[in-house]
Amino acid sequence: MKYYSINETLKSLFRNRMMSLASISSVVASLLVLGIIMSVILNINSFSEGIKHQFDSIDVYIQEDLTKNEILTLGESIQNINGVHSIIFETKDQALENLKIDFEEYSYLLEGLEYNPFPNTYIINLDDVIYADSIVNQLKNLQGIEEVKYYKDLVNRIIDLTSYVRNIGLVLTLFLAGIATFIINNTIKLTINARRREISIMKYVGATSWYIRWPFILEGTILGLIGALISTGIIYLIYSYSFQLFTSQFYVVFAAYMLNVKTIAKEILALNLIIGTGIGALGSLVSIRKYLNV
Amino acid sequence: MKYYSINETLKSLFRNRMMSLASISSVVASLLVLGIIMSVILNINSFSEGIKHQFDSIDVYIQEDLTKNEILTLGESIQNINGVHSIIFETKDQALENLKIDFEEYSYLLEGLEYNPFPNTYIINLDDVIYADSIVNQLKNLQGIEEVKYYKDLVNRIIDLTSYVRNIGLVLTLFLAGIATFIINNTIKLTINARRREISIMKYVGATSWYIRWPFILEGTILGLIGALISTGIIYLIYSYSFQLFTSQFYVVFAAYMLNVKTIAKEILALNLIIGTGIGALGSLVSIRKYLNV
Amino acid sequence: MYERLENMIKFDNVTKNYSGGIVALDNINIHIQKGEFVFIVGQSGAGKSTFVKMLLKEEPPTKGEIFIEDTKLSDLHSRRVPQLRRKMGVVFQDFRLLSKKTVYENVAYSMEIIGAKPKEVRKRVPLILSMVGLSNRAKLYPDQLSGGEQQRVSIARAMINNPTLLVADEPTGNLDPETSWEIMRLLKQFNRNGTTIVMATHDQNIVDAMEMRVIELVNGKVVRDQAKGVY
Amino acid sequence: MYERLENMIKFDNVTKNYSGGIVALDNINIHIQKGEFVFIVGQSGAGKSTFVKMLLKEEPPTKGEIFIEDTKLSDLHSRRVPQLRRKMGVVFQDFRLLSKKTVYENVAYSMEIIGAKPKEVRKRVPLILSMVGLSNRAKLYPDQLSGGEQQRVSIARAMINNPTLLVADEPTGNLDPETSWEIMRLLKQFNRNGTTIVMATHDQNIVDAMEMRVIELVNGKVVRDQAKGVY
Ligand SMILES: Nc1ncnc2c1ncn2[C@@H]1O[C@H](COP(=O)(O)OP(=O)(O)OP(=O)(O)O)[C@@H](O)[C@H]1O
Ligand SMILES: Nc1ncnc2c1ncn2[C@@H]1O[C@H](COP(=O)(O)OP(=O)(O)OP(=O)(O)O)[C@@H](O)[C@H]1O
Ligand SMILES: [Mg+2]
Ligand SMILES: [Mg+2]
Repeated sequence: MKYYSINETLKSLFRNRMMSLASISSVVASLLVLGIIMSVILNINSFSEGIKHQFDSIDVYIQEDLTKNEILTLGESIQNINGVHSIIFETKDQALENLKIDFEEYSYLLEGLEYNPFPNTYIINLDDVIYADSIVNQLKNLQGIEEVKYYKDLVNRIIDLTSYVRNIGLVLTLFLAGIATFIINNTIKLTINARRREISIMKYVGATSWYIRWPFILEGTILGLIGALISTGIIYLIYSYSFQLFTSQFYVVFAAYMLNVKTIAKEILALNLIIGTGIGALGSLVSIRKYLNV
Repeated sequence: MKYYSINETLKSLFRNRMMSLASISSVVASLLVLGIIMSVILNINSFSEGIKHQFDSIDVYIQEDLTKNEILTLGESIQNINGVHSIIFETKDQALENLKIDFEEYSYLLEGLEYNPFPNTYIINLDDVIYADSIVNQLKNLQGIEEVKYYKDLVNRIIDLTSYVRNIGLVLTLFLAGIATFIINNTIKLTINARRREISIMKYVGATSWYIRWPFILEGTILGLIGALISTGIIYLIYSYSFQLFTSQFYVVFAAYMLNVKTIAKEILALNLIIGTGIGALGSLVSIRKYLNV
Repeated sequence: MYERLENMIKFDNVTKNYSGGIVALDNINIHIQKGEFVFIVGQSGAGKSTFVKMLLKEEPPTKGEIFIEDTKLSDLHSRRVPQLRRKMGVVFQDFRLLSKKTVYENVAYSMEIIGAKPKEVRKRVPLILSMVGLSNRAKLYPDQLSGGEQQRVSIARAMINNPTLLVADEPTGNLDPETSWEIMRLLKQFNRNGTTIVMATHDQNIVDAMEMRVIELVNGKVVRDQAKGVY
Repeated sequence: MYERLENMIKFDNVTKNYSGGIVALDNINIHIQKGEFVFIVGQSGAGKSTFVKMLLKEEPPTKGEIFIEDTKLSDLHSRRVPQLRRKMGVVFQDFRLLSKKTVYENVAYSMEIIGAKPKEVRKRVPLILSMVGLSNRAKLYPDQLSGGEQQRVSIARAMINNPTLLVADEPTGNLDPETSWEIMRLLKQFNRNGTTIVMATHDQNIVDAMEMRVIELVNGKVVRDQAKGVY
């Protein structure tokens, strides 16, 4: 069997250049959509994950009568619980001050207080919100704790929200990947259909099906590859630009959670290569089929 | 000139049915992406608008020494300010109660209070947040007001957020509409390219360019129209299903702001028809051009 | 019978070069009067089809001028080219049939483009199809026809509008002698009714028997132009 | 000279019907031995090309069996069809050249598919192109060729692999008499070297001069099968 060089394939792509250009640009267009939407989704995910982490803490109120040593021992026990990432000790005075800062406008209310009603507190940072319930349960077994404060409802809601965002995002990504696949495949079908006469002639002069297929598969792969690279490149540029815009100018809140361009580009390049070259090759393989039966 | 019946056009679409099917499905695929993303964007917009409305109120603290009548007169004056939608009167006792409910966990703090530090309050609902500044200014001229509480920063941030969401949404929609246009145009280019021999023959036997163009434009329009209708139909089904899922089962928070299917479907149908049939017709017109020069 | 001599076709120092140094026509000077019947003969690659392409303004000459009924083709605006082509009926060497139209529709199309009434079309198309012996193939598509049948569809299409000029490039190349003669009889009849006929051909027997004007091309040059000539 | 008689082609009660009640071949029985030179003649639409298509397994017969070198075509798995076609060289009536390949590449392709060495290809292709008189057209694409030149490319391609069976459908339809005779000389030489040749043609002069076996088809039926026949 003849050896199909890249050179030969490029020659054929050039001779059918109108078709090649149209195919590549359809590949680029559909992967561009996928990539852009995916980077928005990844950022929304990252944003909602970030928000979640602001709430994934448990406050442990310490009994009034504990000695300094007992408090330290308690701290160590807490630290040993599975899923606890780190703990912070907050004295009752700090707590009151913080409240005054948080609710600035009502601070005059707090001035009227006769005593500091706050307890000393350990604030637990979690490895992940999913450990919260188990940690709360284990805390119950420890001595010296007055009360465990955990904003279960709020945190649950936020977990709901993030998983909702993630699910919608996943569904959208899958949907778009499906559409991109479909459009790329369709485009390849059209280009191969335009060459059906050529294919049938090859068959009539005695070429085997595989001998005919290989160059088409190679061409499809290269079309897909070029399309994937171009679209990733474009996304890289757009994303770098947006990233700079957001981080340097406004919406600093969001920018703090914005994924950097390398992270995004890597994910998208992988996906684009898989879809672009994969469908380029597979689409050619499948589309050529019906024209080989002559 | 011969009268091109729909019948003739359908005949031609049928004779080139492989091409027709591929074109229609590419139209459907790209409009589907546009439609789905648009409905997500429209809903995020609606959600953020909804959130905004929860904060677009101004609290007016009334001086301690006003009589009941004076309070009523003040209320009328406020009501007359441009941009005020409605006002609610909240007594100082209600205010304390509300605070106790809002900050349930600190309610024991409030039990320690010697007197009720809250004033009587008018809560103003705005027609739109944009009136907030002008209303605050006009309130300054009124008698009997102790203080005007308006969470300017927060509201501004939320306005920022919503406009940010709206802008990103708009850019995405335009981008996707552009891509859809591009892909549809590309597909039409490929189908017309496959018929270039046919077109040149028509030219060789003496048909004028317009005589050749019309049927192709008509075919393109019908392909686009069919594609637009199918994609809108699919979006209608997916959206109805999602709507039901969200409103009946979970995420009631979001569902409250979810646009109903009719609103969405109308917008998307309009856009799809414009892009689908428009590009179907225009794309044919433009693509056929270069094959007519023989 | 007295005939006024009117120019139908005039080639004025026409040269056609293709890229790669190929000279397809080399300084051609030809006058063809209205009502003539002219054979263009010559070896494969001599330039016969290029001559036909020039007439149709399918390709522009590299040098020289072509006139059809005193219209200078190089001055003809591209929007007027369809008018030029409608005046001629052309049988192409490669047939050029519309593959997505039936035999009937292919022939009818040429009538429709000049605005013929549907009634007229329905009357005339079956008539001409029966003249070329294809009545029972009207509903088939070109790729369902034999080579000779496709050629005859092409001939029918060229004749359908009673053109003043009929250009036929190798119209009997795929036909058996008997069918060829039938076609020649049709062409002769057309010619008698006033149609100018230019026919490129390789068919020695036909050229010899018809005793018409013969123009011979060799390597793009006219080497012979003979009234009542032979192949 | 003593020749062992071996079956090359055998048609056994072969009938081919197309939709619409068209009978292209009607109960054909033909034996062609190895080394024969056979003309298939008949009017346009008589079934000559259909006969060729059957040999290639391009279309299956409606009834009957076809054998090539004792291989029953209906038993031939579709994966083995390329092997069948490589054994034959075929000149198609509509040429069937690859439009995106040059003349050289079109001919070379047929060598490449059978796994010929590049060196072999580079030697043999120019040789055969010069035999059909196309050395100076090697780099052109089919649509840059004259009708006769395309036909000669098709002939060169059919001959390139020295096939044991050469099937030519109207191989001189677009050629002038001189070039036609050159092609016939080539075919004769091939035949002398042992290649079986089946040629569908309308060219009366050629058939009459060659004095080979002639099979005449009328409406899909064999009406004549004559050794050293005339048209
Ligand atoms: N587009 C083109 N590019 C390059 N060369 C061309 C092109 N078209 C035609 N030629 C060359 O011009 C020459 C004349 O071609 P033409 O088709 O006029 O020959 P012809 O007399 O009709 O021959 P035939 O009898 O074989 O049909 C040929 O040698 C051909 O190779
Ligand atoms: N796919 C098809 N569908 C219907 N009819 C067909 C088809 N292919 C061929 N025919 C018919 O079969 C008959 C025989 O065709 P064939 O091509 O064998 O003729 P031929 O002898 O080669 O004629 P020619 O000399 O004109 O090439 C013709 O009348 C043709 O119309
Ligand atoms: Mg020619
Ligand atoms: Mg035939």
